[in-house]
Amino acid sequence: MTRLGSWIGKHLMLTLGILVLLYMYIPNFIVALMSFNDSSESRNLYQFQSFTWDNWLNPCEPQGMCESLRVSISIGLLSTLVATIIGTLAAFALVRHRFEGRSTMNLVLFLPMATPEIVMGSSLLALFVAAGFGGQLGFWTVLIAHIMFCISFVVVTVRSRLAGLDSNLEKAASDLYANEWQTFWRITFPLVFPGILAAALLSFSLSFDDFIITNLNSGTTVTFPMFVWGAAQRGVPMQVNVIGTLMFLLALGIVIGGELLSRRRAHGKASAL
Amino acid sequence: MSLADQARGDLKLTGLHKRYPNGFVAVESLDLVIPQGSFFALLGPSGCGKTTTLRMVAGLEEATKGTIHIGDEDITYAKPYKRPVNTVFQNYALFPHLTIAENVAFGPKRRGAKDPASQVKEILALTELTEQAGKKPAQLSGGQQQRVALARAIINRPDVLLLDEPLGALDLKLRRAMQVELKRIQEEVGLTFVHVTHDQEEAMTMADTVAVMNKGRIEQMGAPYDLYTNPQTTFVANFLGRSNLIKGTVVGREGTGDDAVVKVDMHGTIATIKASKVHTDSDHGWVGIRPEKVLIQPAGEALDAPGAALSGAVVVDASYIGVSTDYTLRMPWGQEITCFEQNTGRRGGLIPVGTKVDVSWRPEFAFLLDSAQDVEAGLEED
Amino acid sequence: MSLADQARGDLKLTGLHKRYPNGFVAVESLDLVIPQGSFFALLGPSGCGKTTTLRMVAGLEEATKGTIHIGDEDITYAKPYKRPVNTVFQNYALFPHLTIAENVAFGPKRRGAKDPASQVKEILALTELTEQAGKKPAQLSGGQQQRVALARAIINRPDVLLLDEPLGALDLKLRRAMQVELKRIQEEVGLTFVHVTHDQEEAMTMADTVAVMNKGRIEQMGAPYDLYTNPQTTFVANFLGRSNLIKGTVVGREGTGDDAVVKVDMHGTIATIKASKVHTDSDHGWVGIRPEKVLIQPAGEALDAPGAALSGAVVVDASYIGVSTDYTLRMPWGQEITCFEQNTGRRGGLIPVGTKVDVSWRPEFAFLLDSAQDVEAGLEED
Amino acid sequence: RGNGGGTDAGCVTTDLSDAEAVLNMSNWPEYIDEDDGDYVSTMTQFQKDTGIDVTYTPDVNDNVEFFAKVRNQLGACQPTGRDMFVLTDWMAARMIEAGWIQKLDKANVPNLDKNLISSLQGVGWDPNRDYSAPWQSGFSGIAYNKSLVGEVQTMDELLTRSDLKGKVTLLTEMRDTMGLLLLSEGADPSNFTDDQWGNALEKISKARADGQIRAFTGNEYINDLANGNIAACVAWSGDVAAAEDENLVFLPPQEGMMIWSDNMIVPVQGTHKANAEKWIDYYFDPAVAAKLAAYVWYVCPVEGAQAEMEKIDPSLVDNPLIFPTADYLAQTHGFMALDEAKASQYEKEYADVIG
Amino acid sequence: MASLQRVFGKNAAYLLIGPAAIWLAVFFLFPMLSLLTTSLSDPATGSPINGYTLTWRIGNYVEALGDYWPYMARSLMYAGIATLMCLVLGYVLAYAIAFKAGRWKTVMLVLVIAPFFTSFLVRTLSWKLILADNGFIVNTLQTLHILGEDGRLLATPFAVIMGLTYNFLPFTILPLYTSLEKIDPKLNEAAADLYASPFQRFTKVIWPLSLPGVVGGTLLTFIPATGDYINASLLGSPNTQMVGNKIQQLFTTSGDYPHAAALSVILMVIIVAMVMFYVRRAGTEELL
Ligand SMILES: Nc1ncnc2c1ncn2[C@@H]1O[C@H](COP(=O)(O)OP(=O)(O)OP(=O)(O)O)[C@@H](O)[C@H]1O
Ligand SMILES: Nc1ncnc2c1ncn2[C@@H]1O[C@H](COP(=O)(O)OP(=O)(O)OP(=O)(O)O)[C@@H](O)[C@H]1O
Ligand SMILES: NCCCCNCCCN
Ligand SMILES: [Mg+2]
Ligand SMILES: [Mg+2]
Repeated sequence: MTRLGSWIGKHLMLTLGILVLLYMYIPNFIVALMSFNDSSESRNLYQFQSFTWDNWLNPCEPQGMCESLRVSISIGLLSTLVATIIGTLAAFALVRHRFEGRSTMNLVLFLPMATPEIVMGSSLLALFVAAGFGGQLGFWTVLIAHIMFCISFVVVTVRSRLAGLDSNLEKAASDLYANEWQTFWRITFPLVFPGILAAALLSFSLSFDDFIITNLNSGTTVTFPMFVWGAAQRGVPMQVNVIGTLMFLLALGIVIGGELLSRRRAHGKASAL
Repeated sequence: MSLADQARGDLKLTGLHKRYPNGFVAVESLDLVIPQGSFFALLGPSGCGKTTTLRMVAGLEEATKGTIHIGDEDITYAKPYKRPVNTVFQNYALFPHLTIAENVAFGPKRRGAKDPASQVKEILALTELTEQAGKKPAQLSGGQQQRVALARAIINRPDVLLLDEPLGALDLKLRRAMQVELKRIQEEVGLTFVHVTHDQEEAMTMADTVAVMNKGRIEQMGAPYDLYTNPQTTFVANFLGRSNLIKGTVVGREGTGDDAVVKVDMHGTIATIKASKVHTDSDHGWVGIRPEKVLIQPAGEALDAPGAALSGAVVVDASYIGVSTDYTLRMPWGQEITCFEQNTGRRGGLIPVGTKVDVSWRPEFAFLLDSAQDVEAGLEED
Repeated sequence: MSLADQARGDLKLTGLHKRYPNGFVAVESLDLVIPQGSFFALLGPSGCGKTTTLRMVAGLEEATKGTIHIGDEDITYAKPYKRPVNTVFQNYALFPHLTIAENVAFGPKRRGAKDPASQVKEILALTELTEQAGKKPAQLSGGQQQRVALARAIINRPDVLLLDEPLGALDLKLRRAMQVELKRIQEEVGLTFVHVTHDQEEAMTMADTVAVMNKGRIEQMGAPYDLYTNPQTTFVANFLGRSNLIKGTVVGREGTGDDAVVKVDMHGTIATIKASKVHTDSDHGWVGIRPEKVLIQPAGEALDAPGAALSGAVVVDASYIGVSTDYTLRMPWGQEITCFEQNTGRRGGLIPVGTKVDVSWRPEFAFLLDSAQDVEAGLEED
Repeated sequence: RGNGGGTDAGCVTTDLSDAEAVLNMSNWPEYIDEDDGDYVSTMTQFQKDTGIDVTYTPDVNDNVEFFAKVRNQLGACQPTGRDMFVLTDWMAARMIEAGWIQKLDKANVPNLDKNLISSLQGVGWDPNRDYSAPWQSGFSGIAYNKSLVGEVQTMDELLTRSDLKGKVTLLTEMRDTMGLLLLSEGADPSNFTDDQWGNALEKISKARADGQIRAFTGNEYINDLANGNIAACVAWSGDVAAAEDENLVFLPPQEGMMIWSDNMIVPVQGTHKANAEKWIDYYFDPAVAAKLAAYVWYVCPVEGAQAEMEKIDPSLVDNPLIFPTADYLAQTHGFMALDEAKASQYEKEYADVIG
Repeated sequence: MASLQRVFGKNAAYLLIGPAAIWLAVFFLFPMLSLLTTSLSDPATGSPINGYTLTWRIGNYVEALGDYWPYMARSLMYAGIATLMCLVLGYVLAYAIAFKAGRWKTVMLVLVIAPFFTSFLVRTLSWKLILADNGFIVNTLQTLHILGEDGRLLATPFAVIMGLTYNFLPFTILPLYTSLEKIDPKLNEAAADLYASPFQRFTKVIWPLSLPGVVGGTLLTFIPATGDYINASLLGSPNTQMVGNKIQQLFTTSGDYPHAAALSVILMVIIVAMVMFYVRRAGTEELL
C-alpha cells in the first residue's frame, strides 16, 4: 500500500466525509467558475466561453437584480431581527418557566418545521386573500411569512443553548449582589449570545434563500431567489453567479473571522498580562 | 493586613425549616449559632440537608419556617443580592465569559465600589492569582479555579462566607494543599467561614467547631476533639471516625461531680466509664471504643495499659497501610472489632492472622451510648 | 464456584514505548511481568503514563515499540476485540441505551456465547445486582454503576482485567466499601487484576504487588510492605506515603551479608542503616525516616526506642485528626520533620505547640537514598 | 362584466408623470434590443430623449402565470408596481373587459393612429385601439437544432419521432401549443369543436406519457435548444433567429402556424400613464420600430418601418418573419375567442395535461 | 409575598412567550384553519379575487385525490429515497465531523452550512449545467456505457432525487451531528474492549445512540422534500412532477384555491400521520 493509501485506510470515515463535503461543493465550484464566464459573445449560457472580470466589476448590470438583492437583504435582516427577538423570548419562557400551555406551545413551535413550505405558503396566501389583503401582497406579507417560519428555528437553537447553561452561574451572580436585571445582562445574555447569534445566522439564511413561500405571497415584489427563478427562463445572467459566490464568501468570512477574532482575543488577553 | 475591621455579628439560625414544593422536608427545625470569625464545619451524609441549609442562608432558597439573623439583622427573607453573605459553590460557578480579574471584580462592581481595581489586585495577590488575572476560567487548573471562586467571594468581605464542598472535585494531594491555603486565608481575613464537607479529616483539621448533621437536624456540635472523643449518639460515633460499639449493662454508678463514673458489664468484663461520657439513662447501652484506643499484644506478652484487659481475642484480618495497620479481631463473644496500630516498628512486623491476642484500653476513653439507638447508624447505607 | 478454571498466562510487557502523534512520549521502555491471578496495582502521579499503558494492553492505543504477551501469545498488535483483556473504565462507560442485563450480556453475545442469559444471571448475583437487571444505567447509584462495569468485564473471564481508577469518582465511604467488594470478587474469580489508582491506601490494602510509575517508567515495584519500608528513590519515598529526608554523610560500612550496615552522620548523630536499605554508593545521601517511625517525648521524659535519639527539637504544629495527631517538629539544624502519633490515649492529650521534645527512631527502619536525587521528587508540584 | 374593482369603482389613480420621470414596465424576455459596445439601444435612446427613467422587467413568461401574479392586486384596486404590461391579445382583451386597463389619451400617441399597420387595426376586443398598442406580432411554429436532428416538418413528427424522444418541449401557452395541434388534427384553431379539442389534447397526453416531451416551457426553451438539451420544440418565430445560432432553425409546420400579437396596456393603478404613452408613441416611430425589429426579428406593427429597414439592414427588408407578405400570412391562423367559462374549462384541461 | 412573586413569575412567562404565540397563532395556525375552510369551499362560486364561501364541499378532496394521487405518490417516493440517501451521506459526514475531524471540527461544520448562503436556486441551476445532456458527466457515462447513447440524467427521476438529496443534506447533517457529538467516545472503546467488531460497534452502540439525530434529521429532510417543487421544476420533466408543483400550479396559474387547499390539507395529513407512526416506531417521542 502506498502512503496515501494507508492514510486513507486509517482515515476511511474522514475521507468519505470529505468526499461528501466535496459533493456538497460541486455546485458552488461551478457557480464560482461561471462568475468569470464571458457571456457577451454568445447567448449560449451553458458553456464556459472565456475568462473575464467583467461580471465582478459590474455585478449590478442585469436589470433589477441588485434591486431584488436589496429587497432580499432587507427582508432577511428585518425578519432575522424580529424572529430572533420573539424567538429568544419564547425560548427563555420555555426553559426557565413552567406555565400552563407549555407543552401546547412546544407543539405549536414544532409544527411550522413539520409543515411543507408549499402548505405553509399557500395557507398564508389563502388567509391574506380571505382577509382582503390579496392586493397588499408584497414586502410586508413576505416579511410576515419569513418571521413566522424563522421563529421556530430560533426557539430551537436558543433553547438548546439555554438548557445547557449552568443555572448555578445565575445563582452565583445574585449571590454576588447582581439584581435580576444585572444578572440577565451580565451573565445570562452574554452566555446565551452565541446561541442567539447562531439562530440569527440561521434565520437570515433561511429567509434569504426562501423561494416557495415567498413566491406565493410576494405579489409583484421580486426577491433575489425570485429574480433568479425568473431569470432562469431566459438564461441566468452571469452576475447571479457573482452574487452567489459573494454571499457564500461573506458568510464564510464572517464565521471564520469571528472565530479567529475570539481566539485571538482569548489569546491576546492571556498574554497581555 | 486584616480585612476584618468592621464589627459583625454571629450567624444565628432559629427553628429553620425547609419543605420542598414536592413535600419533602430537607431541613427540620434547625438551631445553630455560629460565632463571628469562626471556622465552622458542617458534616453529614449525603442528602442530610447541608446544601439546603446553606442555600437558605445565601437566600437562594426560601425557608418555610424559622429565622436567619446576622447579628441583630433578620435576613430570613432578604433577596440574595442584598445579604452580607457569599458562597463558594461546589463547582465554583465561575463566569466562563469573564476573565479572572473580571470574575473577582463582579461583586464590588455590582455594589458600586469606589476602586474595585485595587481591591481586585489585593485579593488576587492574597490568593496568589496575580499572574492569572487576564485568563479565562477554562484556562486554569482545578486548584486555581478554586482559588478564584474563593477570591471572588472574599473580596466582598461578607459577614459570612459559605463554602459548599469547595474541595470536593480536587484529588487528594491538591485537596490537602488547598486546605492549608483556605485555612491560611481565613486566618488572614478573619471572616466567618461555614464549610460543608464530606471529608472528616478536612473538617477536623480545619474547623474550630464541627457540627454533625443528620436527616435535617444537627445531631451534635463542638470542638473537633470533644466531638471525636465524646460522641453522644451512635450516629456521630460511627459517622465521625470509626467506633467499636460493644453491648454492655450498667452495673453501678459511683462517685460524684467530675469523678462520677459508671460501671458497665461488657460480656463479663467490667468497664469504668466517666459520667460525662455516658449518654444513656437506661441499664443497657453501647460501650464505644475508638480503634486507636484498642491496644493489643500477642497472648502472654506484656500489655501496657491500665484498666480493662481481655484475653481470648483472635486476629482475623490484618491490613497494612504503610503508616499503620488495621487489625480485625474476633472477640470471645463472637463480635468483630477493629484495632488501629501505628507501625512504629516496635513490633518488627505485623501480627499474623490467627494469632491469639490480649486486648486492652484505657477506661477514660470509652463512652456509653443509648442502646435504643441503631448500632449501624451513620455507616454507609446501600 | 471459581471462574478461574482455565490455564492462563502471565501478562508480560517488554520494552513498551508510546509516542503520541504530537511527539510526546508517554511511556518509555516499560518492562513488567504481572503473574497470572495476581492483584497488581499501578501507582503514579497524574500524567505519568498509567492510562496509556493500560490502553496499550487493551489495544485501544498502539505501542510504538515493544511487545505485549499474555502467556506465550503476542498480542501487541491484536485488535482490541480479539484480546482476552477487558477494561473497567474510569467513568464506567456503560451503554446508556441498554439495560443492566443487556450491558452485562454485551460481551458474551459478541463472542456468540451459548447461554448468555444464565451467565448474566450468575454474574449479577455475584455482584449483587440481580434486582437492577432491568434498569437503565442512569437509574443506578454510583456504586451500583461501578459494579455493573465490573460485572460487564468479569463475565468474559478475560485473562487480564484492567481497572483504570474505577473508584475515582466515588466518595470516601463508598470507595472503601467498593474496595472490599472488588477484592472479594477478585479472590472469588481468580483473574489477573491490573488496577490503576491515585489512592495509595487503596493500592496498599488491595494489591499483592504495587508498582510506582514515574514519567513513563516503572520506578520501583514489589509487595506493599517492601515498597513502603524500603523505597529506593526519593520519588518513591515521597510519593508512597510521606518521608522525612535528612542530609547525611557516610562515615563507615561494617559487617557483611545480612548483617552489613552503613553508618551515617546526620547533623552530628550517627545513624546505623542496614546495607539492604542503602541505595547509594556515594558518600552523601538522604536518610529517610517515615513519620510513624519518629517517636517523641517531651524533653526529659523516658523515650522507649533503642538506637538514635536526639534532643533539642521543638513542636511547631500539632494537627489533631481523631485517630492520630500529626506533629511538625523543628530540628536543631533548622529542618522541619513530620511525626505521626496514634492517639492511643496514653499521653492523655496533645503535646502543646512550643514544647521541647526528644526524638528517636529505630535504626532498622531508616533507609539511605542517593543525594543526587531531588529531595522534593514525588511531592505535589504546582 | 367588470370583475372586482375596475373603473366602475373609480379605481384610477392620478397620473404622477409630471412629477416623476419614471416608467415601470413588464415585458417578455428577449423582446428588446440591448446596448452593446457602440450600439445604443432604443430604450437607452428613449431615456436620453425624454429623461424618463425606465425600469424594464422581463418577467412575463406566460400570460396565465403573469395574470396570476397581478390578478389579486388588480382585483383589489391595488398598485402592481407596474405602469405598463405587454401581454398577448387575448389576455389584454380579458383585462380590458375586466376594467383593469386605462384608456390611452389619443393626443399623446399620435404615432399609434398614424402608423399602426392595417392588419392590426380594428381588432374585435379594442376596435379603436383606445386601450392597447401592439408591441410586436409573431408566429408560433416548430424550431429544431439541425446539428442534432433532421428537419421536423409536422407536429406529428415532433410528437412521435423516436430520435426526438425526451428532447421535445412544448409551450405552456395553451393557445400556441393547442393551436398547432388543432391544425395538425385538421381543425381550424379559430373555430373548432370540443371533440377536436379533445383529440388534440389526447395527442399531447400520449406523447407525454411516452416520454417524448421533456418540458412545457416559457421562453427558456431557447437556451436548451442551443445547448442540446432539447432537439426540437414549439417556438416563437423571432427568438430562434435572434439567438444567432446557425444550427437553430424555425419553420412553419406543414399544417400551418399560429399568429398572435403582444400589446402594451396600462393598468388602472399605473401611476405614470403619460410616460407610458410617450413610450408607445416613441416605439411607433418607424425608424425606432425598424431598429427594434432588426434586433428581435418579430413582426413589426409599424407602417413605414420596412422603408426605414433599408437603412439599417437591407437583408431584412424582405424577411417574412418581420415583414410578412400576404402569401406568408395565408398559412397563419389566430386562436378562437373564448368566453370566460370555455376559457377556464380549456385552461384547466390543458393545465392538467401539461402539469 | 412569596406567592405574589410566583404570580408575577408566571405572568413573566406569558409575556415572554406571548409574541411568539400570537405571531404563530395569527400567521400559522389561523392560516391553516383558513386553508381548511378554503378547501371546503365551492370553487365554482368563488374566485381568488372575490374570495370563497364555506359550503362544506367534501368533493374537493375526492377530486383532488382522484386527479392528483400520482403526484402525491411520486412525492412521497422521491422524498423517501432522497431522505435515505441523505441519511447515508449525512451520517458519513456527521460521523467524520463528530469523531474524526479533531481541530477541524468547527471549520467542517461551518462548511456544511456555508452553501446556504449561495441561493439554493442558483446551486440547483448549476446542477442543470453539470448534468446537461451534452455535459461532461453524461458524456463520460455514455463513453463508459453506463448510460446509453441517447441516455440522459436531466429530466429523469434520478436528477430530481439527486437535487432533493443535495439540497436537503445539511438538514440531515446538523441534527445527526448534534446527537453523534454527544456520544462518549469511551463507549465505542468499551464496545471494542467487549469483543465488538467495528461493524457491531456501529450497529449496537453508535447507531442506537444516534437515533434521536436520525429521526430529527430524516424528518427535517423528508417533510420539506415532500413539499418541494423547485427540484422537480428545474431538473425534472412533466413525468416527474411532484405534488408541490401541482399545488403551486393550482394556486397560481389555475387560481383554483379550493382544490389547491384540499390537496395541501391531504399532504399535511399524510405527513403528520407518517411522522407520528415513524416517531412512535423509533421510540423517540420525547424528541418532539
Ligand atoms: N428542589 C428540591 N426538591 C425536592 N427535594 C429536594 C430538592 N433539592 C434537594 N432535595 C432533597 O433534599 C434533601 C437534602 O438535599 P441537600 O442538597 O441539602 O443535601 P446535602 O446534604 O447537601 O447532600 P450532599 O452531601 O449529597 O450534597 C435530599 O434528599 C434531596 O433529594
Ligand atoms: N492522545 C494524546 N496525544 C498526546 N499526548 C497525550 C495523549 N494522551 C495522553 N497524552 C499525554 O501522555 C501523558 C500520559 O497520559 P496518561 O493518560 O497515560 O496519564 P495517566 O498516568 O493516566 O494520568 P492520570 O493519573 O491523570 O490519569 C500525559 O502527559 C498526557 O498529556
Ligand atoms: N422573446 C419574446 C417572446 C414573446 C412571446 N410572446 C408570446 C405570445 C404567445 N401567444
Ligand atoms: Mg450538597
Ligand atoms: Mg489516567
